[in-house]
Amino acid sequence: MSTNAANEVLLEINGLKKYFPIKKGFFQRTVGNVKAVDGITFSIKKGETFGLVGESGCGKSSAGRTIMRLYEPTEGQIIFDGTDISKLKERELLKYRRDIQMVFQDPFSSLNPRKTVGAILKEPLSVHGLYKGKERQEYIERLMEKVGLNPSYANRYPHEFSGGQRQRIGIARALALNPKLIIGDEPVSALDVSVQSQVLNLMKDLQEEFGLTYLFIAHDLGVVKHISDRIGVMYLGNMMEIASKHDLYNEPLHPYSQALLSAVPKSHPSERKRERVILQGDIPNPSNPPTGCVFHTRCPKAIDHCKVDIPEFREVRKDRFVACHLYNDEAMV
Amino acid sequence: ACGGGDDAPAEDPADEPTEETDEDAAEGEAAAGGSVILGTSGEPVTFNDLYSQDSASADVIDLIHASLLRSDEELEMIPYLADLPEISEDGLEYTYTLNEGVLFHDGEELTAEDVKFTYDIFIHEDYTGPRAGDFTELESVEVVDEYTVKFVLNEVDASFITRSGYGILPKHILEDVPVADLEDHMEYNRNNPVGAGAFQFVEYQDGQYIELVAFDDYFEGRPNLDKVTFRVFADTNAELLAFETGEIDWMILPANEIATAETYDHGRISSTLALRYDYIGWNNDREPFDDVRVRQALTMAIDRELIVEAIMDGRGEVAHAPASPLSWAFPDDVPKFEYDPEGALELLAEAGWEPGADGILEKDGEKFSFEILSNDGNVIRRDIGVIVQDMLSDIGVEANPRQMEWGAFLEQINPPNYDFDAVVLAWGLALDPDPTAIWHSREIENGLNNISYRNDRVDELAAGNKQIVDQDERAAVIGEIYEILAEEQPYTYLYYPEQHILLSNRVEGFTHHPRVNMYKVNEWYVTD
Amino acid sequence: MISYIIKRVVMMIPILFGISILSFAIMYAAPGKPAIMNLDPEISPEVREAQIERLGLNDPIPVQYVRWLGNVVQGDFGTSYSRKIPVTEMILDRLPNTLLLMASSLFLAAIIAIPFGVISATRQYSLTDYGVTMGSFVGLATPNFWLGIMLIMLFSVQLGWTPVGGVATIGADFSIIDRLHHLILPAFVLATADMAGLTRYTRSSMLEVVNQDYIRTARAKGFRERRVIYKHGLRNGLIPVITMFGLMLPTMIGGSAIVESVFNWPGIGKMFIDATFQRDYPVIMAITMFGALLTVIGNLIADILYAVLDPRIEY
Amino acid sequence: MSAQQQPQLEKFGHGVEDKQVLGERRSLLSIIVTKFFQNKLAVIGLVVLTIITIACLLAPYIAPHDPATQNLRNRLGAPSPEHWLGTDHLGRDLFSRMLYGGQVSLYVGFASMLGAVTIGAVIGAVAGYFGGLVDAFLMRLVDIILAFPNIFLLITLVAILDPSINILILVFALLSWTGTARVVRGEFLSLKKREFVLASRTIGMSNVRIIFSQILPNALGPVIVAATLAVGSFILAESALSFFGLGVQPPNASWGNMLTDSQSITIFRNAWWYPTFPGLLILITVLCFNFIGDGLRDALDPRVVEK
Amino acid sequence: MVTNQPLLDVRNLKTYFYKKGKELPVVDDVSFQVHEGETVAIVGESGSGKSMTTLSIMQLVPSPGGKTVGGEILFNGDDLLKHGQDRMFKVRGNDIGMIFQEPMTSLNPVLTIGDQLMETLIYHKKLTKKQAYARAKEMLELVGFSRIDEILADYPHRLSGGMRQRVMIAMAMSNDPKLLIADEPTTALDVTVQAQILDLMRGLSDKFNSSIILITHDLGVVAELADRVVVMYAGQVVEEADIVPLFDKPLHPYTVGLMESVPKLDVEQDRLTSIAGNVPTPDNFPKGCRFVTRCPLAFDRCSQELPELVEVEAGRKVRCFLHEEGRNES
Ligand SMILES: Nc1ncnc2c1ncn2[C@@H]1O[C@H](COP(=O)(O)OP(=O)(O)OP(=O)(O)O)[C@@H](O)[C@H]1O
Ligand SMILES: Nc1ncnc2c1ncn2[C@@H]1O[C@H](COP(=O)(O)OP(=O)(O)OP(=O)(O)O)[C@@H](O)[C@H]1O
Ligand SMILES: [Mg+2]
Ligand SMILES: [Mg+2]
Repeated sequence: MSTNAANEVLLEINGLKKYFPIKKGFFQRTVGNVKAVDGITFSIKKGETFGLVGESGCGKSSAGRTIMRLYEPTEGQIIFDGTDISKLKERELLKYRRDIQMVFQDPFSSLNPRKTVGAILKEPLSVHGLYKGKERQEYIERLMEKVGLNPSYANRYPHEFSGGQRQRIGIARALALNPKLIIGDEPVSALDVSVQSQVLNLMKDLQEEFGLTYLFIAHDLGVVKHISDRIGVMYLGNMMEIASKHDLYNEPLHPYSQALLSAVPKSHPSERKRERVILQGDIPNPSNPPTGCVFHTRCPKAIDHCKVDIPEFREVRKDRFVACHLYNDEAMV
Repeated sequence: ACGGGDDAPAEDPADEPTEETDEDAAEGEAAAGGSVILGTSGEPVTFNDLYSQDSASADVIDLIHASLLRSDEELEMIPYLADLPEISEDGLEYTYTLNEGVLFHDGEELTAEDVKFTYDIFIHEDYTGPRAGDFTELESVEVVDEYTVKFVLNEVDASFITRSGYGILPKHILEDVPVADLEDHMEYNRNNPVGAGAFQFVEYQDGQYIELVAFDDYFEGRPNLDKVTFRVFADTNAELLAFETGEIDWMILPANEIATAETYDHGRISSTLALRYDYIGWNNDREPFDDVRVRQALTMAIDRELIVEAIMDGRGEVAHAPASPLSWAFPDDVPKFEYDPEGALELLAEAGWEPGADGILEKDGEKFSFEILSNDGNVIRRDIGVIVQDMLSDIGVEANPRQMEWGAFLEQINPPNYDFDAVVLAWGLALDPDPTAIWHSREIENGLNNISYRNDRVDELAAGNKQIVDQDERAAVIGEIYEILAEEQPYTYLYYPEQHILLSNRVEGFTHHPRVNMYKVNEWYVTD
Repeated sequence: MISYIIKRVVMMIPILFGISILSFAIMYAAPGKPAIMNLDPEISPEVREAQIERLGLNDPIPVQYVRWLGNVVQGDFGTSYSRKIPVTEMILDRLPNTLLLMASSLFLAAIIAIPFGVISATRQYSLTDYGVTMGSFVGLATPNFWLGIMLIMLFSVQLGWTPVGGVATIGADFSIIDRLHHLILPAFVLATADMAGLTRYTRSSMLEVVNQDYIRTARAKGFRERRVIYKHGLRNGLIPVITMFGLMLPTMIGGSAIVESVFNWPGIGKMFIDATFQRDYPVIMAITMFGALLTVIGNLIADILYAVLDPRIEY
Repeated sequence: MSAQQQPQLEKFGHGVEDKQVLGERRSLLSIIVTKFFQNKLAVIGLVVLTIITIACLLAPYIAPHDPATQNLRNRLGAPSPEHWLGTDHLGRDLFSRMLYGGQVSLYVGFASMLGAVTIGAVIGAVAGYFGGLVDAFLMRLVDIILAFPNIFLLITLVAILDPSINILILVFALLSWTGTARVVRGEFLSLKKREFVLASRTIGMSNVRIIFSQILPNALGPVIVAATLAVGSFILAESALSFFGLGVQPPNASWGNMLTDSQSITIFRNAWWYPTFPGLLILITVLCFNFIGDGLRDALDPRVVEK
Repeated sequence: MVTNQPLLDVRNLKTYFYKKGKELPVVDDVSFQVHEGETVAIVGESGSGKSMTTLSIMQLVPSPGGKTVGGEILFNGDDLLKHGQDRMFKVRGNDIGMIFQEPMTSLNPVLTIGDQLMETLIYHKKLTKKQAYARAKEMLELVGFSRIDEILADYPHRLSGGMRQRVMIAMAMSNDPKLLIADEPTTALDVTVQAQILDLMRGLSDKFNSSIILITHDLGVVAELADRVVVMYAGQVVEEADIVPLFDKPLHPYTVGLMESVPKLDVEQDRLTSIAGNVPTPDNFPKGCRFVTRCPLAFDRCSQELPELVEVEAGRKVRCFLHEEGRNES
């Protein structure tokens, strides 16, 4: 989709890594690392929605949280609006905290059960000293209206709301600081389909209204496709492919992308018998990833080369990035 | 000697030889055989009389060991291993003649060598036991012949004869043990004590029991009983219930359980005055207790009759002097301060104490308020504190009872701290009534006179009393001391308590001695 | 597993070390002196001073600590001030009694509490459940010295079924029956509080388990309730209960002090109390260390059992 | 998609306005209270405990006698119109003493609990929130204190520190915070990973504020439960220490030392009222605390509140 | 495929919960049939009563609290509700096998896979250990395991979600049940693993000609696997149809909304259609049609009366006034 006005890059991720040390024993020695994110690179333009898909445990959330600086990055750059925020101290970061916000997956655990909705929405404002008194109250009411909640619910507790409504509260909280980038970590996966579509529509509306940029994490390919402009496919901490959604869904290049797409159940019974790639085996352990291409253990098209060499993540066609030896011969002009 | 606590050390036992065995026979039933189980509330530490400090040890020692002399139930020294000593004219030499043919439990004969061996230890520079102070006057011990031993003193000591009650150790077993190591020589002291007493040590099961059997070759004749077992109890309730169920035959009965014991058909209670008195000590160095009138008034404000009634079920006598009626030195007549709260108030008024606005006495703006200390774990003393508080509050004196752990308690009341107002304690008395150690002002520093009592006349009288050989003369001197002490009330003497023994009806031949629990046990017999 | 155990055993050392320093410091920093130093005031100050010197009590506390530690490392806990016998000997003499009492109590607590807890959980809100709940709460709330005396009065005095106290009939030959006879009441009293706690714990653990998915699976497989509960539920339910056992050990040593006093049971609990009152430092230290050791061993055993029962735990 | 459906589809909203009416209004507190009041035992416990507490607090007004006044001529008097529950071994009125003793026992229980819970909550919060070395260090400390045979340490400390009520409380608190610390730490470990805490961090909230305003209120449930149970256990512990003469010291009455003072065979036989009433009161009070704790455990269970 | 007597005939099933004196009709008058060899999908949003319907069939409704208060469950013509629990012990795990949504928690963590597989065989089929072992191996092979001996000796926590779910299937299938109830068998799994499982289930049902009740909220899964679909909303069946007609032409507004609100891979949608509001909870089901609060086509009658589930075509039923006889516009 090319609705985005400017082609300016808002967020640029360069070789981002996040390792979680595995600690053991009395002295908590580090005996290994879970390589949750193992060097990913991508960028998001202003006003764009970048989708991140991949199977459970592939490092989507870790990537999102590291970009959010909830986790300390192990390596790599997070360039936001021209500044590398990957090494900023918490106090210097405060300024960016307003610009990057997050919507979480679990509508139950993402809201403090002991606080009213009003209090939850007030928090970001009070931390950053925005608005005061009545003005603040009005702002919160507007915010609630924006996400389709009746402002009279402000003094209710999260447990009094349904999942979809809670997710709206979460979105309102993220919006409160008027951010430029919103990272959605599976914001709709826990919702029922009918509610999911409400929330997706809401997010789209808000994007248009406020010119937001989204990093949208999901495992549901339908959802990602619906909301994203470009999509990155992750596997075991690595980025496998990045492409515009049309390119990806029409012609996935990476064998993993192909398998993933073919595994999605068809939307009509008549398409039932279509050929699909069924992957064998399970995702390897991220603390001990396979050598070479991390996907080679399950790849139906793997060649010997894959076991040894790590494929380079490169642009094989215009705006199409793939990490796969099968495309070694293809070259970008 | 005097002890600080309830578990104050028992003194040297000195028992009387058995003249009365015939009498027992006359009663007829002294059938040999059988055994008794005795309740004891402490764990004995050592069976060596030179080092024992606790009554549980003393009880066992009295069965295992025999001494030169012993005291009878009238507290007179009477012959035991030896006859009463011949004392030289100058009073510096004591010559004892031993019975012949006395055997230790291992079959060796007890001779003058053993006596010398034993007493030499007391005056050895490496001696670490508690009794060195008793033997400062002893110069040397000489073996005259196999059965005759002579003690040479460096100074006349009228009380020396009471030191003849220590159990004689077998030289042949212990001569190679350095004196410095003897205290910790548990191989003998605890595991294999050998003496010449009526019963022979068999076994000590820590925390459970001590078993002794009759010594066949006991020089006074084989005891009637075959076996005596001490069963160790941690808790009086358990001990009493064990008596109730017939698991034990003998126990020391606390006064507050007499009512229960009286209901037992299978047991009887024997009571006698104990050789001790209980008191409240006033810190004579501290205001307001430095004023004799105040002390007298306090005594008058405390209804001691009622305390005896409440604490001891009425069994005991109100005390007026720091002595025991059992002692030959006990004065016939001393000043008495009977319960008289009115009089107390008058005296206090004389001393400048007048009731304040809140009813509490005041002098120079100071309230009459003080702390009355006792050691925790001792319920009776604690209750006395509480009772005294209540009684004194009637005359507008505020006494706050406070308990302290024994170790900390002693540290606080003893030198160099002397940090207390009043303290509830008791003295277990020695056979010899010498008051020096408690009342002489030089003892303030050493500790026993921790209430800091100072009286020149008392110092003077006390200093010379041990040199007076004649008992009547000495009694007069000591009597004068008592009179002064009764008048000046450095303590409020509370009462002379009774000791109660609960005894199974199957046990006969028991003689109740005021300070020796295991007195003439060889004469006991059982009727079943 | 073996290496895990070894590691854990090594880990105990700093803990025990910390405990020893702490107890040593507390003990010596406190006012008051060992009772032997105060007992007979008739002992001349020189003799007393010599005694104190002999025991090394005049040295700076760190020096005393290092000396103590040095001896302990060689297995020597010193000699009791008041009893004059080697502490090791004293403890070894009485330890078996305490251990017997504790083991029986644990056993008793387990065999009574676990079934009650399970029944209570499977019949939640039934009369049985209320009964068990009530009973265990009462058990938790009863001061055990009082319970001890009451039971003695009832069973020993009134009914004459059990002896008043002690470990065995004095003078009788060893017999298991006699030992059990003496053991039953104290073990029961010592067990009450833990029994009650354990019942509650088992109940809530089982309640949790009964709502697990795999229990539903077992039911869907057509197993009868008994099999579902006991084969599929109990083992899972017991896993957290097992850790309780480890935690119960130290409280038991504590509780044993009271029970041992009431029942005249010659164990180390009673000995500790006496030692405390007499400031018998070597004994206090030894028993504290022993108690601590027992605690860490208890925890270790609990962890090992945990691993044995729960295959998810891997070392 | 068949053509006929199109008109229908138009009619579906685009989901921005949420028309859903919420269910009846129920605050968190009312849920907890309702849940608590469903537990009969807990309610009984609360009622009885309230009565006991109020009675004790009002002791100066309702006690028929001065608790310290003795009548040595009426020792161990049976219950009578003059002395409703009889008298003790010094002839003091048992009922009055129980009221005053209750003040002390409850004070010891509550004050120790407050101390223990405060220490435990702070240490547990710090350990759980910051993790890493801080956590490792604090948890070793907990291990050490837990590995102390508790009652031994208690006895040693109380014995050497001279048993006054406040020392007793101090020692109880110092020895008993570990349980709370562990619970709080556990709660913090799991809560700090919850997304609402992450959300607080994304808006730049400070650690201190996160700990106190976000996490602690959520960790409070188990703490309150532990605290309730602790009060009962401290009352029991005081009575156990009294057994060794180390509890609350006379002339202060506490239920514990009253019960201990009555532990004599003669009193059991001849004055049953003396051990029975303080004993019963300890039992009932501790029972009440346990009932309430149990009720609170269910009522405060976050699963109940959140779903 | 459809034979005369259905294997399972659920008639007017009512399962209520009782909470604080309130009656919660979580399954309210549910009827449907499952024929031999047929795969029937029950779809609906969370809380619509799908699980409770199947748990009622198994008579495993959580108790106390829940109770089946009415209706019939004819299994092979025999009303399961008429017999006591004893009968159910023979049916469960034997004639009817069941697998659940959560593969991670539905296996007993302390028993080996082998134990759990063999247990049912020994219990129901009275096999010896050896026979059971052989059969267990066979089943694991069938669900696509290699290294079978190792797996049998292993504990569940060592297996991945997909593997566990396959074990669950093997377990449910091992007694050759006539009916397999799968309650959201793939919801917790990744798409690639879901594809494996769906493939497997299809293969098994073809191979053994067993009937399947498949519960899901994922219409894609339904499209992949089901022969017939039962759509549930708020404890009631709102539509029942064969798979293709349903996807071609959903009748009930709820079904329509459900199908339209799912983002699809093959269709470009700028905006999703959505159903306003949320699923009502059983304690405040609206009067009349339960969908009335969210239905864009609702009219007065909908909030007054509860529409009946009526057969509008052969094998097709709808609970909607728009499709009552005579009103049916299609
Ligand atoms: N805090 C953490 N400590 C250690 N390991 C972690 C942590 N968070 C995530 N991991 C590990 O990192 C890997 C990637 O996890 P992550 O949550 O980023 O995956 P994901 O793609 O978001 O998966 P899902 O779809 O299940 O949410 C996983 O193996 C996970 O176990
Ligand atoms: N134990 C219970 N007590 C009370 N109500 C319950 C209980 N279990 C389920 N319910 C209610 O019954 C209704 C139906 O639940 P059910 O589990 O059948 O829904 P479902 O369609 O399977 O949903 P999901 O997709 O979330 O599994 C829900 O409203 C639920 O709240
Ligand atoms: Mg994630
Ligand atoms: Mg369900």
